[in-house]
Amino acid sequence: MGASMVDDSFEGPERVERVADRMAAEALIVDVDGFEGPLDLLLTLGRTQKVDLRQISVLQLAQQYLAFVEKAKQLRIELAADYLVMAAWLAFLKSRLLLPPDPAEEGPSGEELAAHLAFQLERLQAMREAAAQLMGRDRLGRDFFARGIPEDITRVRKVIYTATLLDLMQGYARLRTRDEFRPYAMDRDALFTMEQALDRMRGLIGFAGTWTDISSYLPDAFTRDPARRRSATASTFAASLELVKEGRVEIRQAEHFAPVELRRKE
Amino acid sequence: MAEQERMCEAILFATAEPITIREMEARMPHGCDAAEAVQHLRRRYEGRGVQLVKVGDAWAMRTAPDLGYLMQKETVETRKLSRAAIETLAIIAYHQPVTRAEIEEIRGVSVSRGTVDQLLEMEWIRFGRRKMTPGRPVTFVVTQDFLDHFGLESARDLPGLKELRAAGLLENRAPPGDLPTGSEAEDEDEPDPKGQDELFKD
Amino acid sequence: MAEQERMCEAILFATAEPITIREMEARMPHGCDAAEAVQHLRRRYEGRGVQLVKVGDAWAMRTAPDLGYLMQKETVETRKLSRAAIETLAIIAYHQPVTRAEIEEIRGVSVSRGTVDQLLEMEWIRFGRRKMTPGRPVTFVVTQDFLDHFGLESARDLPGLKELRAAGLLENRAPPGDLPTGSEAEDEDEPDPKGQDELFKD
Repeated sequence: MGASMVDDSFEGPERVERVADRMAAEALIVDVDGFEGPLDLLLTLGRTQKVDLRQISVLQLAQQYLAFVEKAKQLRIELAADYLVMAAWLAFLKSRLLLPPDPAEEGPSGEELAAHLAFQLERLQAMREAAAQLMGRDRLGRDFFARGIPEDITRVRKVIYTATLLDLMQGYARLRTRDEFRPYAMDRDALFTMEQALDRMRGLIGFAGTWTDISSYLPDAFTRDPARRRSATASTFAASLELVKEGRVEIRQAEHFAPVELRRKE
Repeated sequence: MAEQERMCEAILFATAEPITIREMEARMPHGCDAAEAVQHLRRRYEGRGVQLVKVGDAWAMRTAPDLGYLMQKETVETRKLSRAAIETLAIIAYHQPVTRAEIEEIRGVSVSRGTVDQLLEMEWIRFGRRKMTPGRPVTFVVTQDFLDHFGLESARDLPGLKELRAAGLLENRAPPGDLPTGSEAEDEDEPDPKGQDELFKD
Repeated sequence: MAEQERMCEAILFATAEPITIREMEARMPHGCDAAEAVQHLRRRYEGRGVQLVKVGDAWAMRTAPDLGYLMQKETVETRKLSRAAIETLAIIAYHQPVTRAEIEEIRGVSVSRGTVDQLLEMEWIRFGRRKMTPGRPVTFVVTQDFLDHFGLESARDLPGLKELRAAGLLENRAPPGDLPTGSEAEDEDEPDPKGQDELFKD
């Protein structure tokens, strides 16, 4: 349908703003809020052409729309942004349609753009008619009815339990190896946590007026067994650093592997 | 078969919602042919006050439309749909599966969340599968409830569908260049509708 | 009268409550005889899946009483067997025939009645013959249903510890001599009839 529909708009470059258009635009202005966007407005404007949408003059339509926007401006009516976007685009389309095509120019031709706009309008119109037909059908609860007393369906729930061979074998393997195998877990009894160390240090630090080896802060129970001693040393050292950060103690070490010493900060 | 017809009749009468052959057979004794029984039943109810109608994949008993006037008392006042909602519904029905951006492209305005929510709440539309386009937008399709409400056997039976398709009005034609669609301002999260048209070939 | 029958049929179908002749006539065009139409309708539905019944002064459509069973819907839910049940089942399969005391010894915990009942009810285990030990305790063995479900020819096809280890199901070596006897002293005089012990030799 493309090019043919804009043919009749190529009568000449002079503005075909007729009085009737202006009057129609003014009537529309009153109802700005009643339009569902620029396409709806265009469709309404198009109806004033009193032709089939397929023969609509897009150029004339663009002029009608621009006149509408102009009028709204004069009447100081605020139009939503998308109406203005459409106006700008239609002004561009109008210039494309009126000027002879520039072969060097990129992009779609004015005719292509106009054809698409006409397609959009026709499609929207078709959807509106389809919607009206749909709503006019016989409808459930208005023209035809469902059973008034639906009978309850009792639900009988049945549970089927299932297991796979793998579940079975894993279950058995778990049992047979239970005694020698247990999942990896931290042995907490050989662990002296940093929280524990910090608690202990906070209690003792008040007495550390002189430089003292931090190993003397280890709890007695953690000094003999090597594993426990390692854990307690690490946590006590970490706790000491925390106290240094808090500004409560000073810490020093004379050289590599020398004892780490601390004292209360005055 | 007479007995199976009785069974289907009882099941169909008892349920207000459309029910599929498979659901009927699940309730009937093993080995029953509900599909055949339903065909017998449909013929039996032809021209009666109650009819057996097909709704999508399912079947339902409904009163004959010409007797609607007798039932005014039963009419449940449904919420009046706005013009935007009606148009959106029609676009979804005729263009399904369709994305929000496509609906906006057709209507030339952004679709408010409330409109879609209302249609979803009425269970006339539901989410379809996502489009395989950038952003993987969700699509909307109409439901069995929609078909039931409008007395349609399937979405293919929508009035005027063939004519609209023949006229090319169900195509999602990409705009040449950038045509204002009205949707671009508010819906940044939606992918650009341009270039989606190849997905809509049926 | 055929038309009046249609009307009554539609009204009776759609009405939410039983409806009297007078109420029907109030909705029908002037001069209709609902009483007669209902009698026609009642005969028409005789022996069918739906019946026209009198409820006090009013009339209603109801599904035939003999088809009430169709109004039940069975929902089947599949659940995974509990760990206790799986372990008990595994012990029975690997050690059959096995007594409750033996199962408890292997699992290290007492076996609840519910677990055994569940397995019996599923027909995956059954009672075997009694042990010839003091108290003559009952034994449990697996059933053909069990073998069918797990795709086994016989309980001997269950993989042994070696295979379980090869399949990565066992991380550690089984302690030497810890064969799945599961047996207490009471058990010694009874040779394992299935000879499953050798399956677990390492």
